Amino acid sequence: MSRIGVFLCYCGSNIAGTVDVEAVAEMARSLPEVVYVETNKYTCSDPGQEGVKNAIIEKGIDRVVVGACSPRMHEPTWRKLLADTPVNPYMLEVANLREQCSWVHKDREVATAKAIDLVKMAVAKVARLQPLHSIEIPVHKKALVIGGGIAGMQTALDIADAGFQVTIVERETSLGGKMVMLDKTFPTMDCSACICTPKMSEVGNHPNITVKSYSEVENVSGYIGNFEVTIREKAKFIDYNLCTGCGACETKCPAKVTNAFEQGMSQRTAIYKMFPQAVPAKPVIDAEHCLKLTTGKCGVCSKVCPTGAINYEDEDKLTTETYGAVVFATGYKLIDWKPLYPEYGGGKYEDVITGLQFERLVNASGPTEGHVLRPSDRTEPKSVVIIKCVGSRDPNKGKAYCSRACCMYSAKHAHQYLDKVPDGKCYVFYMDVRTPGKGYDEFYMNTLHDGAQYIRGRVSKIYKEGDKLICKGEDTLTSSQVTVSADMVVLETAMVPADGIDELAAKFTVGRDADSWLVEAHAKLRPVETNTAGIYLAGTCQGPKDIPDSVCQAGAAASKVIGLLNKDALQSNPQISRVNETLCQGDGACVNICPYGAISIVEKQFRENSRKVVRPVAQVNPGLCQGCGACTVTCRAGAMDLLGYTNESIMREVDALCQW
Amino acid sequence: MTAQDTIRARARELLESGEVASFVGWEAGRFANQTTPLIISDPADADKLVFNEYCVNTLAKYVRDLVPRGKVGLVVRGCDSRGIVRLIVDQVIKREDVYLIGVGCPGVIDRKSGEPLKKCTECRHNNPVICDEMAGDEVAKDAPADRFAEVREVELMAQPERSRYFESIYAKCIRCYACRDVCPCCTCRECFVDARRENWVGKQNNVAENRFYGLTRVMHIGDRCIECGECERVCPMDLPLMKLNRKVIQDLNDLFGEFESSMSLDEGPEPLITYDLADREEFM
Amino acid sequence: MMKYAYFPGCSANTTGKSFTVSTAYVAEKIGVELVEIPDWNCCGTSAAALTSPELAVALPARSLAIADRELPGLDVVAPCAGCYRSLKTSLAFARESEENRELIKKIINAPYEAKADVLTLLDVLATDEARETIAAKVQRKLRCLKVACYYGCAMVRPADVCECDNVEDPMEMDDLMELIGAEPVDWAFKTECCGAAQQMTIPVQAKPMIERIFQNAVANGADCIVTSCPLCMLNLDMREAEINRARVANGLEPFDIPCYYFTELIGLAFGADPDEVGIDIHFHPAKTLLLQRELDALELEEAENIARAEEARKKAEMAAKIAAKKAEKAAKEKAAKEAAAQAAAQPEEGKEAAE
Amino acid sequence: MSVVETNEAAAQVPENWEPKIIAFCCHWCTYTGADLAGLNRMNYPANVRVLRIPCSGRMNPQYVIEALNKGCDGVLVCGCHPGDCHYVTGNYFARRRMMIFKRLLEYEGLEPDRFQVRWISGAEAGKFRDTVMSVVEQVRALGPLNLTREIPYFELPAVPDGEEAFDAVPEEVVPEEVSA
Repeated sequence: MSRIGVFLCYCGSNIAGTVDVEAVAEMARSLPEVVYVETNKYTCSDPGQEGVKNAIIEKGIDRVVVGACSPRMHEPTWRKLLADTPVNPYMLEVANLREQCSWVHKDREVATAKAIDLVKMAVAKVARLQPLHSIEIPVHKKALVIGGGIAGMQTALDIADAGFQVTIVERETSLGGKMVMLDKTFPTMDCSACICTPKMSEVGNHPNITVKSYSEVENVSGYIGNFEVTIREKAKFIDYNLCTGCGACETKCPAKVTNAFEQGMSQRTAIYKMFPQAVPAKPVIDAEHCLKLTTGKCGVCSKVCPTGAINYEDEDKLTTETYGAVVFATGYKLIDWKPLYPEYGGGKYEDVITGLQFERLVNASGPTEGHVLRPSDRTEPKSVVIIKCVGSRDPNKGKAYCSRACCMYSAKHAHQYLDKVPDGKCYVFYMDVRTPGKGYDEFYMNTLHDGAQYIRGRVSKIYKEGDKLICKGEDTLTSSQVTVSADMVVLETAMVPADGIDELAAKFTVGRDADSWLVEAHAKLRPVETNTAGIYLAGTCQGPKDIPDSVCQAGAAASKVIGLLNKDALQSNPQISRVNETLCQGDGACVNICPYGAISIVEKQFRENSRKVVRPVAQVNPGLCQGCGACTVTCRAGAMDLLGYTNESIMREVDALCQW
Repeated sequence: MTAQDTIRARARELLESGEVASFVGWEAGRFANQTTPLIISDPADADKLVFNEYCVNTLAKYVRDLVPRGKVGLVVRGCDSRGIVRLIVDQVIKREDVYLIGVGCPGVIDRKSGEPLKKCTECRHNNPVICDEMAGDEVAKDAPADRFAEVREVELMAQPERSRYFESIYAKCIRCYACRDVCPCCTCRECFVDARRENWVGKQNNVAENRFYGLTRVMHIGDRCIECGECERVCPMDLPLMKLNRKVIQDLNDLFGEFESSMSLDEGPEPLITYDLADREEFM
Repeated sequence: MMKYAYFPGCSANTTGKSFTVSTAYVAEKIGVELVEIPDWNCCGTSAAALTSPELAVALPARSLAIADRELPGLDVVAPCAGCYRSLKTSLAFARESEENRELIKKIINAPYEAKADVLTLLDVLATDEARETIAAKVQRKLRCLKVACYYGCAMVRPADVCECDNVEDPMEMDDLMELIGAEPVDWAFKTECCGAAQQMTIPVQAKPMIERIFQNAVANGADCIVTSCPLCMLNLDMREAEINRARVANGLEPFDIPCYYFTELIGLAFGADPDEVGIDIHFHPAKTLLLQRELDALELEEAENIARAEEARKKAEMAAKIAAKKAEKAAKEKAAKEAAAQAAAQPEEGKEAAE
Repeated sequence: MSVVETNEAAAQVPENWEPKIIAFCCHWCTYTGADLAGLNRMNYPANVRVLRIPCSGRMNPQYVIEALNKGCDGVLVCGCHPGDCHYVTGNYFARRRMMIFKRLLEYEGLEPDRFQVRWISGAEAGKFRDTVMSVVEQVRALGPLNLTREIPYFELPAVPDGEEAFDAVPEEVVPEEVSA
């Protein structure tokens, strides 16, 4: 038999103005198991709270109903109050007499009747609640950053500067991401490499940062404060302790491979550094193309290596470590426009290039040493067409969203082209020009002054006649058809999430939207957190962004991580799912439905009918479970129940209500 | 060799070699048009096994209680095999717990009427969906009767009529739980109706509690039902239970795409424990 | 034997006569039986949709329903691209839902279950079976003829209705042309609109659409345009002279690029006389080019024959030389061997003698 | 429902009858929206009592059956809009389950308006009020639910296609006893 105390609040006249609180109290006294009822002008005030405490001690109350404002307002207050009393903070139910009763009804009689029901429901529920206890979750003071682009590097630096250990996992052979491929950055036209490479070396040299290049996340388990992550470091075939990065091997390697860093516009060797300023500044061997590794013949690099660092026997290495927090900074790639836009030649024409290819073409360290030369015949294009929104804002063919950065970098491309080819003509086909940013619109205006011709409309077809690319399109401002004969066409293609994001996010149970961008916990108020506690987002993995926005978000994610790692332990939410192992059949329907991967099926030994039986049962990870209760509904036997909102307590509430 | 001969021979071999501890099939009943399920563990009993058009019982559920005593051999038709798939997917037994002798089944005959049993005229899978070996050939499938015809019939009734119709069903139900006991989807360690939990489900036999049982039963098995029709066949009050199961199955098919439960061991999650972002939206 | 229900369309016996004649010729040669749908009616083309969307789906459905009923089990072939698009659109609509079929049934007042598929003539001729037969029946390869295969807009669009996976660059006709020895050129206007619908109403916009097609074909080295749509054919063939007049007035070179139906060329390859497959009734003179290319092909063949003979002669010469060299070498070796044997025998003899 | 029956039902409505409706609301969206309606002093009928659950994914169909069995005239289930679930996917599962369950209840003869599901966000106080008002009005128009609880003493109509239980073996099938 429980001893329930009911505390009803007047809330000045907020509740008492419409609800006859004393009548409610009178009714409450008649309810079974209620041993004490008190009304108060302001229960949440200091004297009000003191009164509750005293009553609990004096009357030997073991569970509490508060009839006052919404639990969303003061439930934490009451829990805190109960923590100082013998009553467990979770032996509490709040009847919402203000927001959902007195404030929305005018008729005193009706409102009082409803208040009575709400208190009845609360009493019915509280009578069968069980005491719940938080557990302490230790926090491993180490962070993992996935992705070594500008967002990942910035996050790592900020966390490391705060004194915590950080590991960066980078899939490519060097840090730098997309930013280091760019030539200049808008709107200031800083050289991208000049501002990115110092960050790379700062990361590479930071005492608190471990860079795992050419590595990927293999496996994850655990939860906030305790993510156990296995990282696969792909075989580099080079002993980095011996290698000095002299580059002798690269000059002698006979194999030639298309250079992905230069967007396929030049060739590299099979033993290679991604680019000269790579961090780590040491090469790897591309096992797919190395003659020694594929045919067994060659071995030139090991002959020329002065330190004997080459090891053809090298294998992938797996390491497992525990991290307190994880930051996704996995970035983006450009959409593969070729299958989507056959009307642009679908890749048939060599001189129809992407924006990233153009970046390499104008880059002084790129394949043409900064001269704008079209790929097909290495001549200087005298007219260039830039097409924006290729794959963006095009739900029929590509993506419905705006890729955000393209308006600015297409203006930059136009500006750069006109700068390098003063007698050239540049036409930009656009849908809208969106330049909301500091100095952005000024930059766009300058490009117009440079002489770029902006034509509002899409290009419907690109075809070749002679050595000219004919672009047919519409000028929607004059409603006329336009045909431009160009030497080169630059497609400003949409950003899409990096390859493999679906698998990676699934490992961490991070949500993705329909386009596979990672989903933040709240679009406005929790933009860098995810719905899985302890996992944060930085940069374009969350959606298209430019560099300043990525860096901004990286800093925000870092501050969240620092806040978490500063704690020694976390208090878990005790209102989570619990398995009744006697009833659990282990069929795993709950595993399927859990959005957090908090439930697993384990084989356990039981003694049943005087026999030892091993059978599968569900197990809830208290660090991962957030208490949504979706699993409880899938459990036909009712083996899974949600503490604080048990099947029984909800049924009791329904029954209490039906007696009205 | 007839399928029955093969079954007998193989059952004897399996029991003799010790590969299975028990074997489940049918034996002849008192009358020629009658059979009962038979569980044997002595190879000498193998000749009692029969297989004919009166084998009305579906065997899968018997396996559950036999598995703790060792591997079970059993004869499976389409319905039995889907029951076995269900039990395996629901982790009640493991695949290696059973040895399945498949047999094609053209449908069985109702002993009372001499007509094919209703569940068989609607059957879409005459041959086993899994088995270790086949006794005899697969049978060709006749076009089955429209399994949703009875659902549509009810849907065409006016609302008050439907309400009275189901009320009459619930009033007639005696809560014997035969439908549950025979169902291969009902494998909870403790059924919710047996649970002694306050406010969970009442034990009274009245329309309200019977409705609670009936509706909950359908929600529990709807997306896993193998449509063997046994619940309806065993009901001593002859309640048309498949009208409820099939309603859910029909809606699942209509709303979330073609789906038949328990057709293979590696099929994806059932429709109610998964979702699609593009699901129909009716609740805006 | 391949058998299809045949929907001729209203151009069949008027502007598209050549297409009908050549289709019949080719079909007969390769053993494709085309059974005309009894009492078929106009497909409605783009005009019906302007009147009412229901009419646009019901008109073609009536003919399809007759085909289903009278010619059960046969798929429907519509050679005209416009007919094909109308029929296909109606079919897609009917297959979409039960309600749609009910609507159609109500309008056409006849049973209709949308059973038969709708095919283009290209679909029919591009099957492996048909291609094999075509390859076997070719008597005269149309060598030296550079063709720009022009599919037109209606056969591929809307892409989801026409189940076309390569709207910009279809290849079925190109493959057929290769099969009969012609050289398809890679060009950019395979499925571009020829502006047929607007030629009367907005000629200022529509004329350049034709001109661009000719221009791109010529720029990519084509001798002629090969089409599968009677309306495209009419439009291009009939208006070439008009466009040339305008070009000459503007000081531009006129085009001389005849147009053919792909069936006409296949017929020619099968050994037909041009008049037999309807090439005599084109607007733009169409026979000269064929004769010229036939001549070119013969000359080419002659040159090839000479080259081949020369090659064979050289080969024989070389072979003879090699044989001579080999014989010489063998003789030398033999002589050397004999000499060695003699030398070996001699000392023995000497030894013997010495003893 | 035929006109005659409607009149009959209306005739049975007791005087001063008020519909009883229970609303299961998810804590993060609809409960918040209901609070906001209070904060804005919106006015709506008091016939609805809100029962807080953490997520619409927690909504077990059994609660609905219980409520209807025990005398509620209508049930409303509310959650976050799809895509906005605080627990990421809870309402997607709820959407499927409730769609099936609603169809099942209607199949068994429940009027569609008596069981409704709505997505109401934390900002949609107005939608919460409008939904409550419309549900109350719809249920009021339907009258009391009065599901049969006890097995009636009078004769119920026979289950249409159910044969009599325990009937004898029909004559035309001649049972042949198997010789032992």
